Amino acid sequence: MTKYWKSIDSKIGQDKDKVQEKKITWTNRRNFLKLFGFGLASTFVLSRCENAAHKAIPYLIKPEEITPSMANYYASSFFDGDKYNSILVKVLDGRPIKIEGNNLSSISQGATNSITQSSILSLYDDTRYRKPKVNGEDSDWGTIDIEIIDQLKKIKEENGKIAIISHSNISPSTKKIIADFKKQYPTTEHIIYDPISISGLLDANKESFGKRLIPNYKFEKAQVIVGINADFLGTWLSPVEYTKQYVQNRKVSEDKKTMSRHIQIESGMSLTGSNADKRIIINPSEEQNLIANLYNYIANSLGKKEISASKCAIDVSKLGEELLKNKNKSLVVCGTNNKKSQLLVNSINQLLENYGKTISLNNALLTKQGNDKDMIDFMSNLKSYKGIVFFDCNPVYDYPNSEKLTTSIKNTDLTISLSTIPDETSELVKYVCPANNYLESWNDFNPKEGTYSLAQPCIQEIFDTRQEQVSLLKWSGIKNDYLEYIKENWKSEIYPKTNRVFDFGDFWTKSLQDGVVEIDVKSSEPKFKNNLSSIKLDDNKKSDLELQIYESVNIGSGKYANNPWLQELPDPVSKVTWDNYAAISVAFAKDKNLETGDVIKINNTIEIPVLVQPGQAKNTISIALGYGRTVVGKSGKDIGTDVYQLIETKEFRQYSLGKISFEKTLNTHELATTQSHDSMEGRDIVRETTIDKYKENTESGNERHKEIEKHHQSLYKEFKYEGHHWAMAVDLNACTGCNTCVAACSIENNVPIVGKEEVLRAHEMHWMRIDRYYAGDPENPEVVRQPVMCQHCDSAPCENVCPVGATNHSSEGINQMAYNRCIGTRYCNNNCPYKVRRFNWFDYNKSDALKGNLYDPHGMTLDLPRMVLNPDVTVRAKGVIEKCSFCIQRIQEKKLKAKLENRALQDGEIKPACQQTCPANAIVFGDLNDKNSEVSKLYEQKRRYHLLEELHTLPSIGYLTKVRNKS
Amino acid sequence: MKEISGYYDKEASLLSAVKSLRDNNIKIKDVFSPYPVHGLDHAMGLRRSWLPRAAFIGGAVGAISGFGFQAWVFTRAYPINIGGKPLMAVPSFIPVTFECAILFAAFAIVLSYLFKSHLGAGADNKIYDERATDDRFVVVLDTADIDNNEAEKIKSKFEDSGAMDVKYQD
Amino acid sequence: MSEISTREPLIEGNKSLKDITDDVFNPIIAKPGKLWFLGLMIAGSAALIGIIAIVLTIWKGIGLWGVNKTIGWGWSITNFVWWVGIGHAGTFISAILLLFRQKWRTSINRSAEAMTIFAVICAGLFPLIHMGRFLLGFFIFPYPNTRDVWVNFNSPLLWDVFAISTYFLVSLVFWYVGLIPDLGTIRDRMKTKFKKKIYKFLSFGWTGSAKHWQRFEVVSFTLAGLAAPLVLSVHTIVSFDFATSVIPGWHTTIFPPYFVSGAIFSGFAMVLTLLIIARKTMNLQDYITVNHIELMNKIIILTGSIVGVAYMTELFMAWYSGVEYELFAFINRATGPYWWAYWIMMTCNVISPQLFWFKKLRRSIGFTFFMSIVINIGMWFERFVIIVTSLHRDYLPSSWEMYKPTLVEVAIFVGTLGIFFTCFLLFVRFFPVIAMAEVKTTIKNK
Amino acid sequence: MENLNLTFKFSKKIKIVLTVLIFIGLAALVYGILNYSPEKIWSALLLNSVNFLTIGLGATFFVAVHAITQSGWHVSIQRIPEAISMYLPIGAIFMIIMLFGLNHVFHWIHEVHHDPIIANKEAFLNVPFFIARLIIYLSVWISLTYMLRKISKDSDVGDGQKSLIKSRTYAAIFMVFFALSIVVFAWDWLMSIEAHWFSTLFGWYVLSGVIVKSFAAIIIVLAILRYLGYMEFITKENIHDLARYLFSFGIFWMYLWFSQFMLIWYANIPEETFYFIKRIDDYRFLFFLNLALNFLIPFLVLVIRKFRRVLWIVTAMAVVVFIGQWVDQYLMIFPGTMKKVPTIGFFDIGLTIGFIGIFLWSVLYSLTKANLLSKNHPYLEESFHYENT
Repeated sequence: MTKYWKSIDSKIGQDKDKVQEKKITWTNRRNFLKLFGFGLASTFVLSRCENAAHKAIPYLIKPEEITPSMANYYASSFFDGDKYNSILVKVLDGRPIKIEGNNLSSISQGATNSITQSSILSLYDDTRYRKPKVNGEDSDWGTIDIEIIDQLKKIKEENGKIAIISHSNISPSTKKIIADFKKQYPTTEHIIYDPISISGLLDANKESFGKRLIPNYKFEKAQVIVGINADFLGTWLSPVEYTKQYVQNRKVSEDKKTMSRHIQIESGMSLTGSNADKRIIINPSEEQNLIANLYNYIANSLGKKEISASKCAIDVSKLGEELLKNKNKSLVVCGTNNKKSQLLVNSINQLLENYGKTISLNNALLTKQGNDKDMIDFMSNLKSYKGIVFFDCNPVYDYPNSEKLTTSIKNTDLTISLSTIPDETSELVKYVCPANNYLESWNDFNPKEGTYSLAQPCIQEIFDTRQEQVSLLKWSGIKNDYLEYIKENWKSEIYPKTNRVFDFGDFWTKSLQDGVVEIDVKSSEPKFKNNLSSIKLDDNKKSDLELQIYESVNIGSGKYANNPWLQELPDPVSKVTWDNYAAISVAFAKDKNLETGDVIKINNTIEIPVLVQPGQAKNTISIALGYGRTVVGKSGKDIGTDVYQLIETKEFRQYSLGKISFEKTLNTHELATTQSHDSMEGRDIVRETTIDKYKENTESGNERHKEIEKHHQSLYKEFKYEGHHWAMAVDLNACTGCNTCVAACSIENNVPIVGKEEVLRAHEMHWMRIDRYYAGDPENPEVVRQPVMCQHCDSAPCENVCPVGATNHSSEGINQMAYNRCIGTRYCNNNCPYKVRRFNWFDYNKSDALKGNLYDPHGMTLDLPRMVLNPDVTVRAKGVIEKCSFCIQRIQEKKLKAKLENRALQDGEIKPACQQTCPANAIVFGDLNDKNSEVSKLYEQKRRYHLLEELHTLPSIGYLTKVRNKS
Repeated sequence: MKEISGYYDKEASLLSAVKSLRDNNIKIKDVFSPYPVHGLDHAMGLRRSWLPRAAFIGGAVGAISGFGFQAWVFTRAYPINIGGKPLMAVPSFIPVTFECAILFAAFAIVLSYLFKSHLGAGADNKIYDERATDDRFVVVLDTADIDNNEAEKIKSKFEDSGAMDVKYQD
Repeated sequence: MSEISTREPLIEGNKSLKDITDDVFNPIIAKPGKLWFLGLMIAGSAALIGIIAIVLTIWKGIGLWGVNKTIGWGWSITNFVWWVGIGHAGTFISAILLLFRQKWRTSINRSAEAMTIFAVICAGLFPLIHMGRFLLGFFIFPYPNTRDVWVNFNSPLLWDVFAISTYFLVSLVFWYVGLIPDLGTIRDRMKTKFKKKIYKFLSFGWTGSAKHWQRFEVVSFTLAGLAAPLVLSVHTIVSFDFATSVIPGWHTTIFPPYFVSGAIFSGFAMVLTLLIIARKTMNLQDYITVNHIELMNKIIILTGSIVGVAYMTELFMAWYSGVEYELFAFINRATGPYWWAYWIMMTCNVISPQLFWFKKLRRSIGFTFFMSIVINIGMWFERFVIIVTSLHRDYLPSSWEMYKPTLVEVAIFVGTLGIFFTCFLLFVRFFPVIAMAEVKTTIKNK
Repeated sequence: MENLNLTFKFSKKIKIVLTVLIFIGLAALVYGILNYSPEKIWSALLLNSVNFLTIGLGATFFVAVHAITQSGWHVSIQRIPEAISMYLPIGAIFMIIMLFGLNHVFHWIHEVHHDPIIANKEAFLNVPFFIARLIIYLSVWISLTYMLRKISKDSDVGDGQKSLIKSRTYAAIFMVFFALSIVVFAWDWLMSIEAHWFSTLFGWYVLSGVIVKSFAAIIIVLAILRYLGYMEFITKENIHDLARYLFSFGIFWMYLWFSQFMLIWYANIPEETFYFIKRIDDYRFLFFLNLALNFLIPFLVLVIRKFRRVLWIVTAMAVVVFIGQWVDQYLMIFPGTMKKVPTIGFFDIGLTIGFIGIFLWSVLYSLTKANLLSKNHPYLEESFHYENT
C-alpha cells in the first residue's frame, strides 16, 4: 500500500524522489473511499446548485502585485486626533485585515497599541454611515453639496461666523485645505480641542520656552523617571514610543546589569504606575503642592530660590535626593492638565539639567495642539455662529457641559458633521457628510517636527462616503482631488526640506512605500525662562473624597466605543471588560462597606459600580473616560458611564474634582473581569529579584530553576526535534502589560467576541492573557504581570488525554490543534495546568452545522465585520477547543517563502502577532535548534525559567525573571 | 414408541430415579428441572462443559488483537508524538487490552453456550411439561429401539422411584 | 457436630417451589396499580424534560451549562461518575458475591443487575452529551477512515469508551443469560396467546434441560469470573480520567481502588433505595428480608469506611508530600468557597454510615432507606467535590473561577433520574424481579 | 470422622531440619557482617522482619475476614492461618531489634535538618513518634490475634456457635484497626525509606502484597503438613479455593501495582517518577522479575482449572509468589537504602532461609497446641461439602 507521509518526521530519511513517485492507484482502498466520498459529496453539492449564483469575475489580466491568497502590505498612518502610529496594513485579496507597526518609523518602531490594532474593525463597522444624510434622511452628494455651498455662501454674505471644530490636526495638507476654506469663507474659525486635553502642558512650555509644544521625551536616557499622574506607558501622548524607550533601559541581561528606576506618583493605579519600582499615592489635590515641595527641595539643595508652598504630607526628600543624584540623567513628567503644575515640573527638569539630555525641545511632538481657551470661547459664544462643521469630532459627547452645544446645534442654520459613524453630535446636525475610514483615505501627517508620513487607501470606499478633506475642497470650490493636493503640498512644502537625493517623483514613491519621511531638524534648544517667582499655587484643599478622571488604555477617548475588540480587551490593571467603574481603595471600601459591583451615586448625577482597586488613593475615586456613549453602535451603547460631563472647565479642563459627594445605592452591577483572583498565593509563578541582587548573582530569584533542572528526569525518552524547535522567550521585566499583544493575537487568529454576558461566565476566548498579580500591602501593592499563552509543552498533559488525538505535537515542537478532529470533551482544558485552552461554548462564527443557534451579541458575523477575518486561520466551530498556535500560519508562510527562495530561514523572520506588535520587545520567538537565534540566547540567560516547571511539562515558553530597581 | 418420560415433584426422588435408571443401564435422554439441581450432572454422568475454554480462547484473542491493534496504530499506521509519550506506550494500552479480552471472552462463551444449547431469539425447543419450569422435574428416556416389555419395566422403575406420572410419546 | 441449620434461611415464609413461581409471576399478569402509573408518569415527564434539555444543549452549545474556561467539567461528569458508580452494585452482587458464595445475593441480584444496566445507560449519556460536537461523537471509535487517523489510545476518556461499552454489554449479557430460564417460566405460565408469544421469543426456547442447566451454571460462573475484574476495571478507568492528570486533587494514585469502593458504596445505597420500595410495593418481604438488608448495610459500612480511609490518606499525603498545590487543593476543599460540598460529602459518606455499627439501625428498614438516600447524596457530592473544587482553583490563581450549574444542567440530571426510574418501573412490570431459578436452589423445602 | 482430635506432632527430624535452616541464616548473618556495610545488613534484616511479620498479620486477617463474612469453606484449614499468626510476637521481636538500626535504613533520620522537604515532614517522621507508632501496632495486633486464637481454641471444648459470634466482634475490631494500621505501617517502614517519595496508594498496595503472601504461606504450610501425612481431610475443592484466592489476589496485587505505576508513568512528574526511574534503570531485572513472579507465572498457570486442583502445582505457585513478594519487598527497600546497586548472594538468601526456619518452627510449634481441625465450628460440614463450578 502506498504510504503518504503525515509529518515531516516520517519523511525524514525517506528518499525524496521516492516520495514523489508514489502514484495514486485505483485499487487502493483509501483512494476508493476518497473517490467514493468525493462522489457522494459532489452529489450533494450538485443537488444544491441553484444556490450557487454568486457572481465571480476573474481577472482578465492579473494585476502585477496581487496574487490571490498572498497578502500585500501597504504603509500607512494611523491618527485619530489623539495618538499617532505609523503602520503597515496587511491587505489580502483586496481586504485590509491586519495592522502592524511600521519598522521604519522612529515613533512606532514596528509596534502599535491596542487601539491602533483594533482600529481595523472600524473599517468594517456595520453602523457606519453609508450615504450622506440631510436631517436624518438619506441623500446624495450632489444634492447635499449644492445645499451646503448655498448655505455657506449665504452665511458668508451675511458675514456670519463659521466654525470648524476638530481635534488636533497634524495633517499639513488638511491644514492647508482649511486655510483654503478660510480664504473662501473668511469668517471661518478653526477651533481645535482635544477630548483629553494637555493644554496646560502646552501653555506651560510656551511660557517656559516660548513655544507651544510637547517636548521630545527620552525615557531611555533617564536613570530616574518620575511620573506624576502621567500614564506614559498606557495613554499619555505617545505611549508606544515611550514604551519602546522606557524598556530599553529597563531590560537587563548578563551584559547589562543596570536599569532605570521608575517612581510613579499617582492617585489611581495606572498601567504605568503598576510598572513602577515605587509608587507614591497621593490625592489629586495634593499633587501641585507635592511638586512644589519637590521643587523647593531640589532648589534648596542647589542653592536656588524656593517658592512659597505649604509643607506637604509626603516626604519628598528621598525623591529629591534620588533625582539630584541623577542630575541630567533623570526625567520628571506630569500628566495633569494644569499649567502651574507643568511649570513647576519644567523648572524641576531645568534645575536637574535634564533639558537637552532626557528632554529635547527639538523634534517636538505635535499630536496634541488643542487650546482649552479656544473651546471655552467657542462654547460661550455659540449663538454667534451661523455654521458649524464638526470635522471628525464628537464634542456633544466628549466635551463637558455639552447640553449647551446640543441646543445650539439645533438652532444653528448650518450644521455639518464629517463623521464616519453615527455619534452624539452627528445625530443632531442637519447635514451628515460621512467621511471615509482612514484605511479608505489619502492623507499626510506631521506627527513630530521633521517627521512626515502618508496614509494611503488600502481599499476602495466600501460605502458612498467621501473623506473630510475632499468635502472641504469641494465646498471651497477647489477642483483638485485630494491626492493631487497632497502631492502638490509635499512638492512645495516638504520636498524642499529634504536633501533631495531623489527627484520628487521618486521621493514621493519612496515616501509612499516607506510611509514615513524623517528629516533631521536641527535647531538650538530654546532658552528656558524661569518665572516661577510670580507663581501662585492653586488653593487645593484635600477633601474627604476626590475624583480623578482618566483615559483608559483600551477605550481611550471613547471614539472606538463601538469596537467590540477593544471593549472585550481586559483593562490592563483591573482586568475588567465591557465597563468602566469607580475605582476605590481597599480601605475606603472597608470603611464605607462597599464591594466590587455595588453601585454608587456620585454628586447625585451619575450612577456607577465600584471596583475595589488595590493601590488606589484612599480618598480618591478614579473613573475612566470613554464610556457611556448614547449614540453609537450596539457594542458601545450603554456600556459604562459617561464622566465627560463631570469635568470642570476653568482656565483648563480639570480631570479631577476636589470634592465630590457619593452615596451607596441598593443596586449592584456585575463587572465582567477576566481574572478573579489577584494574589499569587505565595506560588512560584512570577519570579522576581532586585537589581542589586541581580548584579551579585544573575540567578537570583530564579534559584529554583537550577534545583528543578537537577531533578529533571523522565520515565521515557524525550523526543528529539531535528528540524526546528520553536520556542518563545518572554521577558517579564520588559512586559508592561499593555495588552496590545492580546489584541493583535485575537485579530490575527480570528478569536471571536463573546460579549459581556459571556465574559461574566468566564467564557472569554482570548488565546493569550496577561496575568496580573498584586503582592504586599493592598493599599500600595507591588504588581507583577505575566503574559500567558499556550506553553507548547513538549510533555503536554493536554495532548495525552484527548480521546481523538485532536491535539498533538508537531515535529517542530508545536502543540497543535486539529479543529476538525476536535469533538469538544474539554478534557485537554481541564488537564492544562496553565488553563490556556478556550472552548467554543456557542456558535460564535455562524459555522455550525445546526442552524439558528448563532451566538453573536456584537454582530461580528454580519457580512461586513466578517471581512476582517484572517483567511489563513480556520474559523472554529461550536464545540471546539482552540488555543495559541504560535501563529502557525506565519511560520508556514515564512518557511514556504524561504523554501521558494531556496534559502535557510533567518532568525527573526517569523514573528507571531504578539511579538510583532509588542511595544516593549518583551516577546521573542525563534528556533531553539539554532544556537545563534535570539531566543536561544535568551534561553541561556540565568533569568530564564518555565512556568510550573516542576511539573515537567517541558514548556516551549521561557520566562525571564522580573527585576525591580529597589533595595 | 420413541420416548418415555417420568414426572417428579421432588428433587430427592428425581436424583434417586436417575441414579437407579443409570444403574440399570438405561440411557437417559434428558432431564428437565426448574432450577439447576445440585449433583444431577454427576448422577447423569454428564461431562464437564468445555465452554470455559471458549472464554479462554476468546479472551486470548481479544487481548492479543486489542494490544496488537493499538500497537499497530501507534507505531505503524499513524505514528505521532502525543504529549511526548513513547509511541509504544505499553501502560496506556493495558486498559483497552483488558477490556477487549473481557468483551471477547464474555461473548465467546455466551455465544457458544447459546449455539451449543440451541438457544436463541425465537428458538422453538420442545417442552415436555410446562410445569418443568415451575416445580416439576421430568426425566426423558430415549426409547426408540426398545419394545413394549421393556417399556413397562421402565415405567415401573419410574413409579418405584416416586414418579407422579409416566408418559409415552411416539 | 451441629447441623447446617445454624445458617438462617435466606428467604422467609417457608416457600415451596410453586409459591416462588407464583410470587414472581403474579405481579407480571396483575393489573398494575395506580401507584405504578403515577410513578411512571412522574418518571416519564422527568425523562422528557431531560431530553428537551439535551436537545437544547446539542443545538445551542455547551454554553448553556455553567462550565467555563477553568472548570471544563461540571455536573455532566459528576453525574456520569455518579451513575457509573451506581451501576457497579448489580454486577458486584451477581459476580463477586457469586464467586464468594454469598448465596443471599440471589434475592436481589436480578433487580440489582437491571439497575446496573439502567444506571449505565444514564451514565453513558453524559460523556456523549458533554462533548461540544455531539454529532461528531463517533470520532471516538477507532474505525477505518479515509484520513487514516485513529484514536488516541493514551486517553483515559477513550479507555472509558471501551470500559463503559464493554461493561454495558457484558452486564447486559450476564443479566440476560440469568433471565432466560425465568422468562421460560413466565412463558410457560402465560395464558394470553400474544404475551406468550413474546415471552417465548424472549426466553430463547429455554426448556430446563439438565445439559442446559449445567452449561448455564458454567457460563454464569465464568461470566462472574470475567465480570468481577471488569467491575473493578470500569471504575478504575473512570478514576483514571482524573488520576492521570496533573491537577492537584486529581492526580493521586489511590483513586482506582478508592473509586471502586466508592462506586460499590453508592451502588449498594441505590440498590437499597430501590429494593426497600420494591419489597414494600410488590410484597417481596419474604424474599428481600431484613437479613438481606443487614448484609447490604454491612457492605456499606465496609466500603464507606474504605472511602473514609481513602479521604484521610489523601489528606495526609497532601501534607506529607510537601507539594504546595496539593496541600492547597485539600485545604481549599475543606475551607474554600465549596466547603459546604466537602462537608456534605464527609458527613454523608464517612460519618453517617458509621451508625450502621449499631445492629438496631442496621436492621431498621426506615433508617436504612433514609441512609441510602443520604449516601446517594453524599456520593454525588464526592464527585462534585473532586471535579469542581479541584478544577476551580488549580495552579495559576489568575484562572481561578467559580462554577454554578444552570437550569439546563439540572434538567438533564433530573432527566436521567426520569429515564432510570422509567426503565426500572417497566422492568418490574414485565420481567421477573427475583431470580426465581436461583432462589429455588437455595430453599430447603424442595 | 475419627481424626477430629488429631494434633500435629513436632518430630525431632523436622526440628533438625529447621535447626539447619536457622544455622544457615546465622552463618549468612555472620558472613554478611564480615563482608558488607551495615546499610546492607540492616536492609536485609528489615526485609525479612517486615516480610514475615506481615505474613503473620495476613494470617490473622484471613481468620478475621472469614469470621466476619460467615464463610464455611475455610474451616478445615483454619488452624493453619491461626498457627501462622502466632508468629507475630517473634516478628515483633525482630521489629524491635530493627529499631537499633534505624539510622542505617532511614535517611530521613539524619537528613531532616538539611533537607527542606524532609523537614516539612518532621511532625510525622521523627524517631520517638515512629517508635510509638510501632509499639501501638504491635501491641494491638498481637493482643487481637491472641484473642482470636484463644476463642478458636476454646471452641474445641465449648460451643462453636457462641465462639463464632464472639470471634466476629474481635474480628471486626481487628479489621478496622488492621486496615488503618497496615497503611500507616507501610508508610513508616517502607515508604519513608524514600523519604521524598509519596504515593497515596502505597499502603493499600502493600496490603495486597500482605494478603497474597499470607495465602502463599498458608498453602505452603498446608503442603508441608500434607507431605508429613497430616490434613488428609483436605478436599480438592479446598485446594481449588486456596488456589483461587492466590490467583485472584495475585490479580488484585497486579491491579494495584499497575494503578500506581501507570498513574505515575502517565503524569511523569519528577517528584514521583524518580522512584520508578531508579528501580527500572538500576534494578531492571528484579523490576520485571517481580511482575513475572507475582503475576504472570501464577496467572498463566492457575487460569487453568485443572491446575488449580492439584496441590503440588498450587504449592509451586505459592512458592513462586512467595519469592515474588520477597523481590517486591527487596525493591521497596534496597534502592532506597543502598547508594550502590547491591548484588543478591548467599547473604541475602541465607538470611531469608534462616528466617524461614524460625518462622516454620513457630508455625509448627503452634500447630501442636491445638487440634488440626476446628471441630466445633458450626460450618465445618460446609467446608467438606461444596463444589467448585
